[in-house]
Amino acid sequence: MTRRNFLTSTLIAGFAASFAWSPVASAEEIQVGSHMPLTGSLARSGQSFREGMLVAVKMYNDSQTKHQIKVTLIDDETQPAKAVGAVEKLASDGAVAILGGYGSNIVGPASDTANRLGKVYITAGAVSEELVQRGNKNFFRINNNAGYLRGFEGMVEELKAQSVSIVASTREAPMLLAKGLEESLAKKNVKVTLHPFDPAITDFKPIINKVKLQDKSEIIFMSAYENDYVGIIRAAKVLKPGVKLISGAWSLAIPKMYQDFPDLMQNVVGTTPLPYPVDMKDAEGQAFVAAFKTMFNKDIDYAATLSFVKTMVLCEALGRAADAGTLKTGGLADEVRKTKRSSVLGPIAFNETGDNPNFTLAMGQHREGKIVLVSPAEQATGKIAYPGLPW
Amino acid sequence: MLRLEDVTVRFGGLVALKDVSFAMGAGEILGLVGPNGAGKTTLFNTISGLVRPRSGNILFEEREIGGMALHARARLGLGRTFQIPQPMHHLTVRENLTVAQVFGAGKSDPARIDEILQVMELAEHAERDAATELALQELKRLEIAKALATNPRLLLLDEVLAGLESQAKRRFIAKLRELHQRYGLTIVIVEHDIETISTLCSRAVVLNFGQVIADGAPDDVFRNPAVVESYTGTADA
Amino acid sequence: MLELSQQAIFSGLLVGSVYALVALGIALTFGAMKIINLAHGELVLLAAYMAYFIESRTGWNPYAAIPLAFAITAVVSIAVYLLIDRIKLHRELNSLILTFAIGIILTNGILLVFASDVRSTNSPVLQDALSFHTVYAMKGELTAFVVSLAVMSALWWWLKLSWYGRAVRAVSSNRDAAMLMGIDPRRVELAAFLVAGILASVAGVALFTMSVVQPALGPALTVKAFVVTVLAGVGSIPGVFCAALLLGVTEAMTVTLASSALQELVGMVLFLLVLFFMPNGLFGARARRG
Amino acid sequence: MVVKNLPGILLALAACLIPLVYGGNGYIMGLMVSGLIVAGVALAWALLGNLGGMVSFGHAAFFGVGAYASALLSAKAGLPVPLSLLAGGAVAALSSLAMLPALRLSGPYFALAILAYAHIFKILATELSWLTGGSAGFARFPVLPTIAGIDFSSRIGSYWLLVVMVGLCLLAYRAVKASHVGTALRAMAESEDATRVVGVNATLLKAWMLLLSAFITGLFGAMNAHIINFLEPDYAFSGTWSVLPIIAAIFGGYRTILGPVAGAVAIYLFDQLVAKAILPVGHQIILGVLLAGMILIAPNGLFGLFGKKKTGAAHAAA
Repeated sequence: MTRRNFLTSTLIAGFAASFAWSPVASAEEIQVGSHMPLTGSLARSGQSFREGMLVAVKMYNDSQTKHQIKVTLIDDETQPAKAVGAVEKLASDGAVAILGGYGSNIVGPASDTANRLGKVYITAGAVSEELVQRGNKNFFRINNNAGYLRGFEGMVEELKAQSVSIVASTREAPMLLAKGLEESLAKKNVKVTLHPFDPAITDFKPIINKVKLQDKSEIIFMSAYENDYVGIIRAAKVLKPGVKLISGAWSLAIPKMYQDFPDLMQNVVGTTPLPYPVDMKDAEGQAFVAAFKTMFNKDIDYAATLSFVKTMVLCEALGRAADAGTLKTGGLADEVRKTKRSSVLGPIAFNETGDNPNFTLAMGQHREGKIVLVSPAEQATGKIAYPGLPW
Repeated sequence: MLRLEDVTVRFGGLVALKDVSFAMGAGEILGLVGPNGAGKTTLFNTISGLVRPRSGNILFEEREIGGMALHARARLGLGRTFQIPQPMHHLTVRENLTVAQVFGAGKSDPARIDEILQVMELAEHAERDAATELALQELKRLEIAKALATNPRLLLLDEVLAGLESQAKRRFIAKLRELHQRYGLTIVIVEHDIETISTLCSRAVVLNFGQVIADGAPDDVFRNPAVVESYTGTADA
Repeated sequence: MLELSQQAIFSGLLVGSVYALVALGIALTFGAMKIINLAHGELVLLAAYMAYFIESRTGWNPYAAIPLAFAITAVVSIAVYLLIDRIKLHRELNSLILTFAIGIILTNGILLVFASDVRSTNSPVLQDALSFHTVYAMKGELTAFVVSLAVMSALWWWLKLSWYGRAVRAVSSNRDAAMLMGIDPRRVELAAFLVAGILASVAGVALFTMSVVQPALGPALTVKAFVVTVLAGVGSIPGVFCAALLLGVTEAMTVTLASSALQELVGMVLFLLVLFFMPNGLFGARARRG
Repeated sequence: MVVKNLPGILLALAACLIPLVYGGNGYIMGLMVSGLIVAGVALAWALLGNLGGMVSFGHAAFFGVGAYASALLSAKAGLPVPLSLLAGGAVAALSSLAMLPALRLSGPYFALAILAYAHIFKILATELSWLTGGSAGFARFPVLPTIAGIDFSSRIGSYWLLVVMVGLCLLAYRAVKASHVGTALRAMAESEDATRVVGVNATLLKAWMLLLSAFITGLFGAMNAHIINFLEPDYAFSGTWSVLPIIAAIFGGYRTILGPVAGAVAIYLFDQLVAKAILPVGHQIILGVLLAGMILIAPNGLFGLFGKKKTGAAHAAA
């Protein structure tokens, strides 16, 4: 093994490789690159992304015989410079498109690089508005801030709540969502109070006490991450503010949170595409759940689902472009743009900026280890417990 | 040249100098004497800026310098030596003088450095590492050389003659006279040996317990009963 | 507003007591050896993960983990001391970098063993709420406060009365003089690190019961503890305790009166102001100017 | 002369050879570019440590300030990128003026005071969202330009630009070290009073070193910003920018001029190509072991050992 080969092979996640090197002889092989945060601060999401992507690639390759898609995955370590390096390496190794990573600050520069190299870049983990305002014609994304926003907003409307307290981490994505909600809920005459907090703080009692004594809101919305959720709910459990519901954004309405912190999660509501135990209504969703179970021996989660959908969308566009013979001549971006399909995340279609304006998430409520979809009404699998609190 | 007015220095509760006052004119060589612990080195530290006085004024050429930083006083023309030589580490003898000249005198003049090296009999050691490769007497001469390189008008010498046997001491006294002449210096020298003070200095100031107990011509001063008592008293103790 | 402030002060005091436990470990080793142990936060974190290990395996109360936590932190703390002791040149700064490196090793070691998931106690007893009139706390927090106070009193008493305490003080004021008095400074320094290990083990378990831990937390703990020692001015246990409570309350009041996003800012600014303008700290007696 | 400059010549040669061998490999070139960014910061860190006698744990402060200053000036004030890079360095130097009070503190306190500044700057960058975009980040600013047909935004282009910049900074460092100021600073490390008493304004010289170090760090922070083209406070002021340079400089030998630069590139490549392959999660543990080992066994760095044997040139390493 030459040194370069050694280096290269060690950088490619072994799992991806095992799929990559079992092509059907007659099929045309299409090379796709991917960078994801397998290590670093977003590693948990990155690992789920990887799993969802691998399932999608396998399902696509098994579903037809004309094209075989081969994915090469590089760990970007949750660092922008490494993601940029990864995109360059993948492009120079012949990838025709990039399946993107997680976090706007990483996806931003990585997709810039992909654009400069003329490669299509698709992601499901970057919600910053800046990304779709760059005029990058090769950039596509499945989810966006607006989708999370609509999910929660819809629930507030259904519950006819008059006041919301938002407790938001000053990190990028949480703040973006919090600011968006503050604005849009205010337009609907809901009283909103925003409490930004530094990610370093751990004692949330002073904030919750403000909610309790000053805001007197009906709903607490947490725009933050796992460790913050635990601290906030615990503080709320102690102070028992007179709210009717505790809710939050990503990584909250997931089974693992209930497994780790059963005392805190009961009745807590978070954004989620799916109930738990998973109950898929369409065939693709059922196949996804089954394949995921076979490959990883566990249930699908939210990030894996996002990644699955984005990968499926790209695979199908790749197939169409290859059929049309435009893959080498820059036709891929047009084919992605033509996407119009339903998915486990709802309808997918891209506008001219590459955004998916249809993206909306449902709200799910923790109930005795299960997650019940409680909003919007048409997707609900159960009635919301409202008022419903962990205490 | 130099005037001290009621200078008082305290370290915590300890009074190291109490209301010290004296003045000296340009060109004088003043001997500063007193038993160990009388405050002679503290006085030097106060004049050169290592120690801040609690109260009182220090005037150098009619300019108040009591609040000035150490380096600023050096640049005004105030040079000093340390009783325990403090060469600049990691520098050769020549570099020691160059740094002193560049920063203390504000110019670079290699010819003058060579001259000082000659005068202080350090020329053959010029390229040695100052901190590790010099003998004690060479280090003491380097102390003076460094001070000279800053182009001082007032030079404070702290026991530069200590440890010399009598012939060498006579030679060194002649050397100091030569420097005094050649560079137009005003000198304050701390020295224990009464004879040295008498031959070298035009005036002596005696400190005891941080206070000036006598000030005048050396021969008069050493006949002063208070001075005699302070010395013999210490010697007996 | 009054009620808000009451709760903020109360919360701040509870949090401050754990700051104090962490800070005391740093202050102790600094006092004995003039060395800032930048791995101390990781030591505390290590103890917290021991508490998690015991609780998740056995379902016992996390405080039952203190013996195990102490065994581990003591071993690591002594190892840190022995390594520092090998440094001969520029000890002050090189030991800073060395303990910083040990911190990196511990953080990543914890990450490798326990993964990056957030952990906290699941004990219902500790999570229960308690209220006194208008102020509220989790039982875990109150327990931590009481434990912290008890440990600090014990340490204060020990340092004041025991032979070792006097020796520590002698060594920290003048190493050479202490040697002349027949005190072996190395034994005293070792003892200081050992006691710092005890403090870290208690602090870690307390932290686990009242807050959330994750592998990346170590440096933040160290920095916070260092801020406390600077505010206190190295010198006395009551000083450290007061400074820690002051920091805790200041932070909580910042959250209440201004924005919680500014909490860290206020702590840091306070730190710098004391560092620049009160070289002896708020309660201490020793200078740190160069 | 040639023998004395041998390590430098070898490094320069290696810098020229790498694009010839790996020029087509975007990944390796990307690693080199990142490695050179770290090298620039490590150089600046070592300059402050070696000449100024001050160890800093917060160079991320200057890195972030330089990055934001250059990005904002080029995007909002329309400053051409080459000028905004320099302005980034200048603003970082300006920001270091706020740290002047810290110069009076002794070693460990200075190190940690600078860390506090890095924290404060990061929080300010988050809070001043009208200017910096806050935590949502800031993306729309120009990339490195194309000048005289050379596209500096390409990997090869940025590589050469960085090589030249690191080279110039090395020369500047060497010039300062060889000057009277450098001599005085060398003396100051262990004989501060003796140096001050001959007229050296110790605080002023240290302040100049801090300023210079901040300028260089800011410059490389600005470079990195225009290469990555996305800024957010967590990234721009990330502790990585304080930690990696320390490891690199200690590894290479922070008392030498070339050591930190060689150390940075070596450490970065090692971490990415070897350590990461052995331990995908937590591979920084290897860097920690390396750093601890270096401090214990060879506090003057590998380059320090090497340099000493080669030249016998002496006391800078004390």
